Amino acid sequence: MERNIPILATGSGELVGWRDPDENRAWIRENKPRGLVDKRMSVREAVERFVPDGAYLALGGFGHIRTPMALIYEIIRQRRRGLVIAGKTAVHDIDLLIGGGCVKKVECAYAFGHELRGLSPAGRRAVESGEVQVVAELSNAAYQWRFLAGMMGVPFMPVRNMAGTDTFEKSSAIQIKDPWSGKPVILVPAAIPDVTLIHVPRCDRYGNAQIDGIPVEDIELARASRRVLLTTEQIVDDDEIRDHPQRTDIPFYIVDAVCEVKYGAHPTLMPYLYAFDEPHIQEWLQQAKTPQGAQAYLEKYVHGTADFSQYLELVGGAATLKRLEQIEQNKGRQT
Amino acid sequence: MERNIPILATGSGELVGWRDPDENRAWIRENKPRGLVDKRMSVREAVERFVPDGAYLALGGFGHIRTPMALIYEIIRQRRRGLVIAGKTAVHDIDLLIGGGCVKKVECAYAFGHELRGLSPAGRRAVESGEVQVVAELSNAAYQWRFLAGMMGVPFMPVRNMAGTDTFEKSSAIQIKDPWSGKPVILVPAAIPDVTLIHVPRCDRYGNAQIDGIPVEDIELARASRRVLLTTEQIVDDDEIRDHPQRTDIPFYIVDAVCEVKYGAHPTLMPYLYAFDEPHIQEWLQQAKTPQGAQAYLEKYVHGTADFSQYLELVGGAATLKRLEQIEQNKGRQT
Amino acid sequence: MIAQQDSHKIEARPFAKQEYTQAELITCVASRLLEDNRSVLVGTGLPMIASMLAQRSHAPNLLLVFEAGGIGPRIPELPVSVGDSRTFYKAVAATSMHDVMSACQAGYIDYGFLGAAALDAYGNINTTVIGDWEHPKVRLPGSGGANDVGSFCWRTIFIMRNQSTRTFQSKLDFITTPGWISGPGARERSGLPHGCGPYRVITQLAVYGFDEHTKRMQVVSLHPGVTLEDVQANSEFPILAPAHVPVTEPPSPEERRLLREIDPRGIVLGR
Amino acid sequence: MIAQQDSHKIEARPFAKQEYTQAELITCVASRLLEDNRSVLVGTGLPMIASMLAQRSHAPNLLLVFEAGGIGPRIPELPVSVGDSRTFYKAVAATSMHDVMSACQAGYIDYGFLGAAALDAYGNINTTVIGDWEHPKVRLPGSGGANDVGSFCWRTIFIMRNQSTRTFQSKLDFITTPGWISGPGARERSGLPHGCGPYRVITQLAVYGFDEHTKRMQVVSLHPGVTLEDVQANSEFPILAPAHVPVTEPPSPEERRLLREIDPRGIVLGR
Repeated sequence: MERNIPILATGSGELVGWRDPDENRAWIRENKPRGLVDKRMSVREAVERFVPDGAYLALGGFGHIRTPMALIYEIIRQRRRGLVIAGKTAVHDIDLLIGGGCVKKVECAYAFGHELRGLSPAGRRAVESGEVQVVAELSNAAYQWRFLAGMMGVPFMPVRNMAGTDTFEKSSAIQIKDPWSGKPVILVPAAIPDVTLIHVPRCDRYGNAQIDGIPVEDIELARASRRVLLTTEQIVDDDEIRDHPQRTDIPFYIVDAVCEVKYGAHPTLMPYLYAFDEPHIQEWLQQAKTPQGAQAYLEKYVHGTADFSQYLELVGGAATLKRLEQIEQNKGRQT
Repeated sequence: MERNIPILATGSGELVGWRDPDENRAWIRENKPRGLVDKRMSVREAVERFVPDGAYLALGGFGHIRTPMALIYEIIRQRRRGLVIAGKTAVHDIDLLIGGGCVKKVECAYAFGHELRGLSPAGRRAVESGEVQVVAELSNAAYQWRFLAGMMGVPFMPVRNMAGTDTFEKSSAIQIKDPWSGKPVILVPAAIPDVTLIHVPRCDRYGNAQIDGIPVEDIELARASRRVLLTTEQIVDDDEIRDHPQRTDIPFYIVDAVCEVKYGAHPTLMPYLYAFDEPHIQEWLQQAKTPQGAQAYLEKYVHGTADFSQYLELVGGAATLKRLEQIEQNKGRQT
Repeated sequence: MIAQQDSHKIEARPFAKQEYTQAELITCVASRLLEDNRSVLVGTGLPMIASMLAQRSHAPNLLLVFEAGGIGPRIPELPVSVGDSRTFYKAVAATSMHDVMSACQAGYIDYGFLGAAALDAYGNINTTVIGDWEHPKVRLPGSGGANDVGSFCWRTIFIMRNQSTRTFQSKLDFITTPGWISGPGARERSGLPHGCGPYRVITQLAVYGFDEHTKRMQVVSLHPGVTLEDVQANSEFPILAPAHVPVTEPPSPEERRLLREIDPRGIVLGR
Repeated sequence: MIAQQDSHKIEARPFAKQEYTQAELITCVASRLLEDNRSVLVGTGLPMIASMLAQRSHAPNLLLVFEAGGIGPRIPELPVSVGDSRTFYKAVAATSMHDVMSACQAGYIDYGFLGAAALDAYGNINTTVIGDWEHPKVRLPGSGGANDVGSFCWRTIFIMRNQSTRTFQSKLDFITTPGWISGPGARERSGLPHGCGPYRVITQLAVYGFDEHTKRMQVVSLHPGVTLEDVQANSEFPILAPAHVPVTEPPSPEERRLLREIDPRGIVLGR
């Protein structure tokens, strides 16, 4: 074997969220709870305590699926500024945060789009005007594996995508010669979000959380993050969690706050529980076409409401929510 | 960033089971089934078709837990020779294979021991006499992460253990300077077993398998392996698997053979189903103290039986198995 | 997610005098490319419908995989996101992006679908930005899973419903996802997995493949009523063509019946 | 698994005229080291009992983690393997080695237990081979999870029930698992995580720590009736000692009662 491994190429993107593994180990030792502590608190308190201006923030779920909306609205309500967002299939979440003026930078795997629903007016406008800066590019898989490296406490993860593209050139990755195969391989740096927000169907007061359906990348993302704030449809007794320990996707020592918020993913889809609120999503997409419209939406639904329960009343309350439950639950989907 | 990454140290252990990721991708494209194919077959046929002499073999489960004994006995019965064993908490499994004369080389994280039950007479004797060669050392976590790299189709995985020890020196890993932190970091090469044997509580005819309790490292190991042979307590209809898709630990396209073998982990423990057969394990440990004793055991229980059902009769049949079920199931353990 | 930025602009534009729509034709062509007993990483929109059509016609044992974690579902109705609950309904596994992307990287996935704002002669695509990256004219969503599909899947199929000189570009503003990059061997030299890459491009005008020797785009078949001149007039780069160019087989009545079954409300296909 | 090769040699050797056994004393000492609201990676045997004792006395909120995937169980009875069903009975999570070892590597685990065939003055241990690696006199099981424990856990506690010149060695035949390697800064220079390492060694004779300046073993307390001469006579390497050496606190009646509750049949503790 040779004495040196050549570095073949270096991405020019900004290095977002990387931390020295030893520095992060020391932080974890000092700051993460290893005992069972009751972490129940209000969404307001969770955001006040754990989401500072300028934080590197990641959002759980996927696009319009299981998005932690109650926490997102609260961040807007508390007028956080200068956030750096992990654009890992960031869709409705990032669009509202940008509309709310909370965001300064984005590292982009997928953002500024709503899948089939089209582009994001608010997000696009902010980037095109320079209000929000995209500081690096990468792919969905590459972002996920940045979190895997963060979870594992290692400085990087080898990947075989992105080579030969501007996506790599604008990433924070490097390409080296694999010492075994002699072929080029890319190393993506670990990513350690300051704060991650995740909405789950159930957890206990300590934060032992179970997700129904696909966890997407929340297993790795949560473990990679310094602070993890959970909203949950329901807080259950820990005996209920312990009856099915294999179903636990996020263990308590990863978690910093537990907020019970039924319908906390509205207007996004909560698998097995409630469907997208399509008219409400469309209302945002229409309103967001102009800065004034976006502001009007936020004034009405976020700043104009004291908390998520007032918001739920405003979007139609029990009748709307019942309808969304019926759509999702009557389609013959299993639990 | 510098132009080169220094290689700081290189382990002298034999490189076991590494394959060029592209060569393995091509093999997978050609050989792994992507359609639902009925893979049910007898244990005899599975071993005949998929376990050649000299194969690099890994065993699922952990020590005396969920060990794929029916397949192991069959390999001994068919007198396979020259196997290279992944010593990833290899306990009763490897001890019998060594006793049966099937093994030539071992890469060792943990082998030749039975945890609290003591050292393995057969395994130790074979290594000390030179009959079996230990070709490399590593740790449990490092082996697991070799499989993670294999599963991911990347050539290596960074780790932060093993540094400063003879375990590293006798491994196939290398140590480089991390380009981000500037600190030393170890790269373990991917491992791709030729064949992996796993015992599960249930799967369908296509190989969609669910494990109850801890999967240990079987999720990564199965995905890293070229051939995966499953024994299962029960073959269920695929509708039953599809009712709980989140419980699937091993999807069908990873699997090559499905063999229904109730009590297929005997005399090891099958979580929630049956306990260790402690007297039988002790019988092996006593007999294995001499080469003659080990041969007598194998003549009686393996070569002297045509298949696993005859073996089960010989170890006490229904009465023994009922007792083991009661021990495991009456201790108040949950499903 | 698989970038499908164009697929929201869904219009029901029937071909002149023909009974089928553009969307139907494209979907049928895509569907026929998918062989039985193979796997496909599915996006929303037309790729989803094409995959379901393949399953209901010639490829009942086609494995559908979604990047967010759904594997082998029995799709009850059209998903609107590659992560929504329909993508893991009665699935053989509901797992993670790590698991699915690892399977892709390891070589388990045969087909992948991509759409794009723009594409070049080598099948490289741009879904990131129009104009300068630092100061974009139009900011698009970025790679999503597109770079992963283009890097990992054995055969990538592009669906571009709006072929024009604006979308078939000589030089992309940004290469989000690798096609054949700059020609034969370029993928391998760059470090991408060997032996995989762009396979077909399906537009409203024609079906394209890539020349074996140059890896540049060439016509495979022209849709009914379309000429080579039409094709070339709607591309900034020259498109190769063999001596004899066949006509794309239109959707059969059975295919159209199945399409209506799959998308009864015309959500994606229009009507 | 955590190497505990010595722990199968279980004998009930009561100390002269004392009511408690060696095993009980060692277990109680180990238990008292475990602080509440911390986490411990648990092996079978004495470490298991020590951790359970800590939970039932001063550290009810101690988190027990098993390398095979069990996290925070309510142990119904003594497990015989770190993977058996008792290690994830009513656990908060039943997960994988990847998950647990990642948590260790990331810094979530405070304590780890190790046993060994031999140990040196820096707390390096050998569980791989006696004699030459290529041609061993005695082949031992290898690292198992020991190297992982010794590399990742913030504080490693060693239990060695058979301290002698054969087990406390000047030079190990094989360094399986890192202690302080060769002194201050050696772990960091070698590439191991910073700020963690050997914490205590508990034998049948005494409790040891490591000198801050040299990282060599030094006496923390002598078990009742044991002298510094006894300690030194049972070690190949010199053992440091402070001016005043306290006597190890014997098991209290309450601790002994709890031990009988935890291991009623004396499977590990003997009787």
